[in-house]
Amino acid sequence: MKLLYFAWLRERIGVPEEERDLPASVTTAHELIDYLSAQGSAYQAAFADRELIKVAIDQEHAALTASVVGAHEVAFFPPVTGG
Amino acid sequence: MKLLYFAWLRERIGVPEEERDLPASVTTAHELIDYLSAQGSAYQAAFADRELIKVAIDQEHAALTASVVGAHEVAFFPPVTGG
Amino acid sequence: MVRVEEDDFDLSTEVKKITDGRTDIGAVVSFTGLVRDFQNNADTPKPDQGQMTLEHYPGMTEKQLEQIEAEAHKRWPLSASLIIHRFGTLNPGDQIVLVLTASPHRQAAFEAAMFLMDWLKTKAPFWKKETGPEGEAWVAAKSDDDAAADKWS
Amino acid sequence: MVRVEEDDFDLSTEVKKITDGRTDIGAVVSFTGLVRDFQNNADTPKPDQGQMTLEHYPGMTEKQLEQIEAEAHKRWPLSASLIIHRFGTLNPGDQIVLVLTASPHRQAAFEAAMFLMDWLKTKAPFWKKETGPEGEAWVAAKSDDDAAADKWS
Repeated sequence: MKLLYFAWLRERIGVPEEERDLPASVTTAHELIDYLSAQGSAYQAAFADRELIKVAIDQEHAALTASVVGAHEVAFFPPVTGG
Repeated sequence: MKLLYFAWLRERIGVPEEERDLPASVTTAHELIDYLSAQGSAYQAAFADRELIKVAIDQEHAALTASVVGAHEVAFFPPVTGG
Repeated sequence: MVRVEEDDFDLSTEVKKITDGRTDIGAVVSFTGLVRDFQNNADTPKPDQGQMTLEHYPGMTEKQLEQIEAEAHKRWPLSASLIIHRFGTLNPGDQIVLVLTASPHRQAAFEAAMFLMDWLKTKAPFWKKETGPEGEAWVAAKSDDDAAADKWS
Repeated sequence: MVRVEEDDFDLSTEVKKITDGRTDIGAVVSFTGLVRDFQNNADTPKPDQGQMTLEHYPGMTEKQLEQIEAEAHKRWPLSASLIIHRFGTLNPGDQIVLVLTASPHRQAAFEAAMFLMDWLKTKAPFWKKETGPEGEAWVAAKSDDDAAADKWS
């Protein structure tokens, strides 16, 4: 699965994107965050405040409870501030 | 008193403006219309449908019941259609 | 600022005049009114027809527009504003009116521009006459313009 | 039409592209968002500071903006529309975003432009970072933007 990070999530994690093979136990965005948070202190810091984390699954906004099973691309980012 | 006419009122009356000395009995815009309507068929035709007549007294919108006593300039016109 | 003139205007030029050298403006809203071809439902469009002539009340027009603009500045925190209204003879597609509002925030700029247009439609002394194949006709006022203006009072 | 680009845009040019050769458009509304100097309340303004960098999510951005635009065309009778959003490094006073809506009637053009901006603010994946005298900081989202977007749903 392709994972993307934007804004301060990208800065804290240190990479804009990465490819990861996920364990079958990871089915929702929440579980994906749990899994990534266990991948080191950078991830832990990035995902510490889950209230500030938004997710897009295959380039569509989604809830953290949404399924990521079969997704090609999952992106994490803070609330958007364009316009 | 300076009287001005716009749009189809101007066309029906045949002049864009005129200067008139009014009898003392004319105190409101309504009375001014009554007075002018008696000044010939052109005026009568112009003022026939009073629902379509708007008035400005000294360049401010006013009701037909408003006083014209002491006014320098009274204008009659149909509802505005700019913009 | 209020301008009543025969000449056409350029949107970018007018916006730049308002925003140049300022860094406190976050939002600029413009409304441009264009002459629609009132015959465009006809089976055979007549390209030589469809002109519009705008008559106005010099003196009162400027006064009314300035009052309308002052009222908008009272109601919303505007950094700047501009109203241009043309008169004379115009063709389909021509620009008739421009309303520009600038504010730190978008909501104020949007609302003030809507307010200016709604008030202008019912208070600015302009009258439109259309020239069509059957001759000339004065445009009738629309009751929904009155309703639009009333909602601000 | 949707464009996501680093380059600046010219308002008149974009409006002309939409209106040229058409005589069915009566109203064009534009919203231009500008970079405000977020330090302009400071006692000593620092002219070398105040830059803003806009990061976005290429691919998703275009997709979201196209969805937002399609939704506006479903809700209002629009003749045309355009959304331009810039990314990269911008200075105070620079243009960030343009929303254009064209319609036979003004109410539709105004409402659609407001809708597009409200939705864009909460759905388009852009993030602003400000560079000030104390370093860099990501701009926090505003809850009133969420409220503005919610009122359309």
